Amino acid sequence: MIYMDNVKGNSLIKIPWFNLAVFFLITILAYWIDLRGTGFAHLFAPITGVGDAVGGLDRLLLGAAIGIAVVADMHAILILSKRYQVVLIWIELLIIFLSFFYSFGLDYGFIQKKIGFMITQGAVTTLYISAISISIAFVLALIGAIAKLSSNTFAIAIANFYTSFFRGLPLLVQVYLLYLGLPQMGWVIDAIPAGVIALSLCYGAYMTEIFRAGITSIDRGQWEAARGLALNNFQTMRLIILPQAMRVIIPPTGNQFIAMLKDSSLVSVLGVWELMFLARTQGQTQFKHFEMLITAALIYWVLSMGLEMIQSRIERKFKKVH
Amino acid sequence: MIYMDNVKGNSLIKIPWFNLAVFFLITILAYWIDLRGTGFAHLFAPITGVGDAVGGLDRLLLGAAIGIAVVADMHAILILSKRYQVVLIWIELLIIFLSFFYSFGLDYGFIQKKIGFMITQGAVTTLYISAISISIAFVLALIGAIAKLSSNTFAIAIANFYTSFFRGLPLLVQVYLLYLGLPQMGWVIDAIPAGVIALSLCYGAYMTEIFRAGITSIDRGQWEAARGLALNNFQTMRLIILPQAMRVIIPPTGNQFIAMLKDSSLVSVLGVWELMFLARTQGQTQFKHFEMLITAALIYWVLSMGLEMIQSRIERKFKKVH
Amino acid sequence: MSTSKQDETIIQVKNINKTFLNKIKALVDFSIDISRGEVLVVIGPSGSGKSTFLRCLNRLEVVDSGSIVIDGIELNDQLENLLEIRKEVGIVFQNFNLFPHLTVLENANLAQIQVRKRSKAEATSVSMSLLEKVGIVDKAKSYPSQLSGGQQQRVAIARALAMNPNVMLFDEATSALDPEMVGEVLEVMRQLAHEGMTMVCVSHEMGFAREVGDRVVFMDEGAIVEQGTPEKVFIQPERKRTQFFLNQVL
Amino acid sequence: MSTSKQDETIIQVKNINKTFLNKIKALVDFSIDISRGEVLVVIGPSGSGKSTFLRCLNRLEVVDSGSIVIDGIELNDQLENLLEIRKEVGIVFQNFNLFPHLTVLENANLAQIQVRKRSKAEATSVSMSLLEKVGIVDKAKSYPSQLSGGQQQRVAIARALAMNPNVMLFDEATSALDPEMVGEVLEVMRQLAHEGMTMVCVSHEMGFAREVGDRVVFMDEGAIVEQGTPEKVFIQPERKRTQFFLNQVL
Amino acid sequence: GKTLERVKSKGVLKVATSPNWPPQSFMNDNNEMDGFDVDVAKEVAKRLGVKVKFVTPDWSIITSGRWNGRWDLSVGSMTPTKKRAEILDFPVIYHYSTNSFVVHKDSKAMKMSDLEGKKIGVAAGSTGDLYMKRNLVIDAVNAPEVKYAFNTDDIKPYTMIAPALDDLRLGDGVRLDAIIDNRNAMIKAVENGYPFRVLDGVAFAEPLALATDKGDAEFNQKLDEIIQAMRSEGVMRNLSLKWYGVDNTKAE
Ligand SMILES: Nc1ncnc2c1ncn2[C@@H]1O[C@H](COP(=O)(O)OP(=O)(O)OP(=O)(O)O)[C@@H](O)[C@H]1O
Ligand SMILES: Nc1ncnc2c1ncn2[C@@H]1O[C@H](COP(=O)(O)OP(=O)(O)OP(=O)(O)O)[C@@H](O)[C@H]1O
Ligand SMILES: [Mg+2]
Ligand SMILES: [Mg+2]
Repeated sequence: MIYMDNVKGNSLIKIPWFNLAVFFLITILAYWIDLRGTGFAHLFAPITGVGDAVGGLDRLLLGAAIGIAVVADMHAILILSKRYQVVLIWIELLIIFLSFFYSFGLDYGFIQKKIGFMITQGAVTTLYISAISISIAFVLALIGAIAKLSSNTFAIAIANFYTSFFRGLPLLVQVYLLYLGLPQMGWVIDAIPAGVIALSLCYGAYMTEIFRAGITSIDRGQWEAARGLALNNFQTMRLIILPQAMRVIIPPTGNQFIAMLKDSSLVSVLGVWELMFLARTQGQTQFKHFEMLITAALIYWVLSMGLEMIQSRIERKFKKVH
Repeated sequence: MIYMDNVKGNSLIKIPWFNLAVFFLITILAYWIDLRGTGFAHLFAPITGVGDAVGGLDRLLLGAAIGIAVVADMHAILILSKRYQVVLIWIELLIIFLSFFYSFGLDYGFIQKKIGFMITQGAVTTLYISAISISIAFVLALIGAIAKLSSNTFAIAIANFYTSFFRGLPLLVQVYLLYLGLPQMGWVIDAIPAGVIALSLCYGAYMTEIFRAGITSIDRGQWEAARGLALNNFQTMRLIILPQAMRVIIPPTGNQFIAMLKDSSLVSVLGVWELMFLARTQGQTQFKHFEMLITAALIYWVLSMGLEMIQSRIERKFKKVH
Repeated sequence: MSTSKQDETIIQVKNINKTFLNKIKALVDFSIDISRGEVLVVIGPSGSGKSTFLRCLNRLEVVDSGSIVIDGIELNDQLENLLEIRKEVGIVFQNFNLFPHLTVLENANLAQIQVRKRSKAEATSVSMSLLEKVGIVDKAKSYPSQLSGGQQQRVAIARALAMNPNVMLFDEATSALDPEMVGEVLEVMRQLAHEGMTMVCVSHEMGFAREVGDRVVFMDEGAIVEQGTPEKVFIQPERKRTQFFLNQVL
Repeated sequence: MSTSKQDETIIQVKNINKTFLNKIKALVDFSIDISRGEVLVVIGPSGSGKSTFLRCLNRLEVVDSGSIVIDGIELNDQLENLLEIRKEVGIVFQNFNLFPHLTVLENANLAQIQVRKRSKAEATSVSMSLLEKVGIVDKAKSYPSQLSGGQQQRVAIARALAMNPNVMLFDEATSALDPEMVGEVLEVMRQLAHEGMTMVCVSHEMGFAREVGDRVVFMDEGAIVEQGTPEKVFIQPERKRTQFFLNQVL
Repeated sequence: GKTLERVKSKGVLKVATSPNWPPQSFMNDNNEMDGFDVDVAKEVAKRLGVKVKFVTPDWSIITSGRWNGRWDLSVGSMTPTKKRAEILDFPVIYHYSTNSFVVHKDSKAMKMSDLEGKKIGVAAGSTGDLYMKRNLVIDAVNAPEVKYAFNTDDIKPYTMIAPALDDLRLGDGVRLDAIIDNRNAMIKAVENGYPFRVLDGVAFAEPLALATDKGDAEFNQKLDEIIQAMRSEGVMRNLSLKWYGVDNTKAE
């Protein structure tokens, strides 16, 4: 948290001209991008009394309605307690997003028909591949970071090569190399193991850098204090350095986990029926691929939000007091 | 850097049984995975006197040759100065990698024919899309992180929504939404701008988390000292907090840049002729796409190594003394 | 210091309270007036609220209730007031809080250039003369991590003084200094006092308190137990608590 | 302290040199023998190498040349020797270095459980009795960031003592303490000395040096200028440098 | 050979096929593989006296060769060219596909030659792509001759055809004027409500073959026999009528 200055900024929202400015800005913006025909027109139809009708006045009216709505909304939000403010703003942003969405005229019946299988087969596969891979990556990253920060040249060079190689090559190529290359040496590997190995190695390389940054962020004095108490390297790492480094490590690790959810779709080239694979195949057959893509996207988003919630919980645990 | 204990571990390599153990381990491993037929057999042909011939003895001989080579190599490396040690180990790992590679029996003539265009057209496009996007993402991330750490509920909620939305949806979907969605509102956008906007927004969201972690890693005392000297918020951020946070921010940002090089290939669905697009299209007609993929992978790797070098330079600058 | 210049009040603290974690009462109904040019020494047992009091004076801690007025400006949640006050109030922290990414000279120059809008050359000349005074001019190009404890403390002092504040807050400003160095810093402080600077010093060293203080305040459990001239407090303390405390002194 | 027990050498330092950045000579041909149970006080101006000397004694700094033997074990680059020595040598840092993610009690327990292999209950009882002695038993569940400077310093002392070391290194162990508290810490130290603990204390407080020291060493520019009993060094110093230094003392 | 022995001993024929290439092969509403290719594969398995199992690796994985026994056969409508035959075996041609142009329904183009100089979307590397570049050589046996209907330099390649369809859907000439691709797939798109019109006439036809991993002549021989039998018994024709409504099993 930014160390706050214990200063209340002059609350802008209480100043009349600020409200006026917001109103005009939003109105002009809404007029300019012309929101008739999007979900907004419908949302505001009861007020503006127009549907998707054409005409310059309609357009202005809709703009103004949105302008007023935004200003009113800001005031309404401030009445709530902080916690509910965040929730409400979220809901509103979601509605705006969905309103834009509306203009695509998607086939919702089709989505409804397919979504069940996408979750039970696709999302489950995606999630379990990601979970296994990130766990292995975590271990690799820890080893990699310690090797990179060690004073052993072999360890440094190998760890360096590892991060350079597995970050440098596209994940897709790594998947191919494992899937097509290992059989050349007599080891025919299945699609999912090949995918998991490739994802683990690749993300392990990325996370090595994250762990390295985390470990170096800890003050030298902490190492010295641990040494002074005769803790050995392993104890120092486990009890003193990593718990403190976690604050710095968790947010980018959360990034990686969320990114992996989506990168795991690369194993679909091997024919694994994960979320993105289903989205593509289900949609293409009946030329509803945009519908399916959006459905998959929303499922991914829900999964990410789950991870975000877990992340913020872990963060709170490691933040505690200091 | 891990604060070293100023202790020389007993150098394992000087102990005879360790050398013996390494030798047997490598020999057995090499025998077990059977390296005949890979590039290794050719590498060692002058010594073992066999080509890709079949027979149990050949296999063992090759294994033993590799075992001896590894042990000898370890000793040889230790003679060098630290700097060259790293270089040499890198080169060796590269040779091992290429030896495995050899077994794919790729069509190098085809690669040679295509590589020029892949660099001048593909790599250049990839690089410039990535560079523009990461610059914009950097700015977005800074704004996002400050908003998330502020005490303004609007800022927090919007920044939260931003990171959740743009990390949650697959980049591909974001590209589609922009590319297909904006024209619905009357703004027909080109492929490259659509890609750059999507990449910037998405990576800005990821990097927001990285910046947030970096800023929170700075000790409260630094904020207090800055306040005590009457610096304002902006000055504190710019002169005190960010320069120190950079140590923590740079490594994961390097990750993002390297990842973006490859993610930028998503714009290839829109028909942009970047590296991956060329790799996929050039190979397809003649089923030489594995060749092309490998070529693209190596080009990506070279680009990544360039970035890694720049990164380590920047890191050194920010590390300096403390 | 003997000449007391009780003419004009510069810091006015009225009934401030500060509680941590809803239970630890760091300051209880604390009031004090400090005159321009006065050197106030705050003594008291560990944990009695001395640092908290200092930190409240430039709103690094926000008081729960009560008011603080410095140089006629109320210290409240208005940003302009706050920046105005902080420009005039320098602070030396108990744990220094030097900027580790800047050299000693850059540490001292930073706020001068950014806040006082001095040119770099001007700032450097001010900084160098102060570093000279506290005897670490040869470390100007070093980084804080390369300094001994006492050297760091002296940089912190120079950094605060370089802003030419009207009021200086010292939190154990000489704890890491050897007696020789304390002597030199004292010399600097005496000079500043003569030039009319107001100083509030938290100190554990009674010798120091006696030497520089116009007035000594003895705190315990967040409140003032006794105050007066050093002579009075040290030699004829009225309260039992004070007597007990001073008896322990070597 | 008057009873000098010069029977057995526990720390033997021979001709150590330490140079920073190839130019700053922190220790120059420094030699000293310390007896078991002796309380050695190191005084000297800021930057004279006192902290560096202490840090060399458990190899937080590596000496450039010379040898250090503690309790018969050579302090070199062998990990076993090092861990053995560090188990027996406790250190209190000038800036405390508490573990911010652990409570006061956890800070004191950690090494006991991990290194001394005590049970949690056993460790807690040792810690609590030490926290009691230094008067912060009520802060056992607080985190370091919630403590005042003096409270932190006392935690650091308790944490080091909880390991029952044979040798304690104090780097300005009482700088953040008020005289009252210094008295109590002194009491603890006296007791330890009686139980045969060897102590090396860097201090700026001459009173402290006089009160607890069996021997006082005056350092300047990385070397010993003068040493002897407190009486001798404080009252009849031989060297000009020492006289000059002590003259500054208040 | 190896493959045939494996199929026989396991009693399963593993077939690699695309899950998103209707009506040749796709995933139906019950989430099972379905389509022309799938039915052909099922029939082949039946005639081999084994069960059938479908796997869905990416086109790029199938066409990399070196299957290592992960699957035995690809029924994926591959056009057998000589270059491709260096990597895979093409034991037998089982049907032909036709490629046509599709335009937005508002387009003024009525026949292929109206597209002179227009912007055409293609699947990169596909035969359609090569056709537009006047570079198409179908060096398979029985391949019909290629004739070029018009000229344009404005070719836009896509890695997948789906985004091309989306671009054309935005309106006539907004991003594309026409797309060349499999005629049947384009007709399907129109049936699924895309605002398109398929131009009359066939740009070119191409033979499509089964594919196997290199080196099992016996298996290839067997496949050839089976397909020829299916042809002569009219099974192939029926399947073609079922899925395409026309008979695609002969070169036009
Ligand atoms: N951030 C905090 N959270 C909780 N308690 C705190 C915090 N800061 C200070 N305290 C408590 O408030 C009391 C007063 O602390 P303060 O730092 O003002 O003491 P002090 O007089 O400066 O002591 P010292 O001489 O040891 O520095 C102490 O009991 C301390 O534990
Ligand atoms: N890491 C370092 N890099 C460079 N110079 C250093 C470093 N540590 C200490 N020094 C220098 O070595 C000298 C001795 O430092 P040391 O910390 O031992 O002094 P000290 O006697 O403890 O002083 P003080 O009483 O101020 O704590 C000082 O001049 C200091 O600047
Ligand atoms: Mg304090
Ligand atoms: Mg020191």
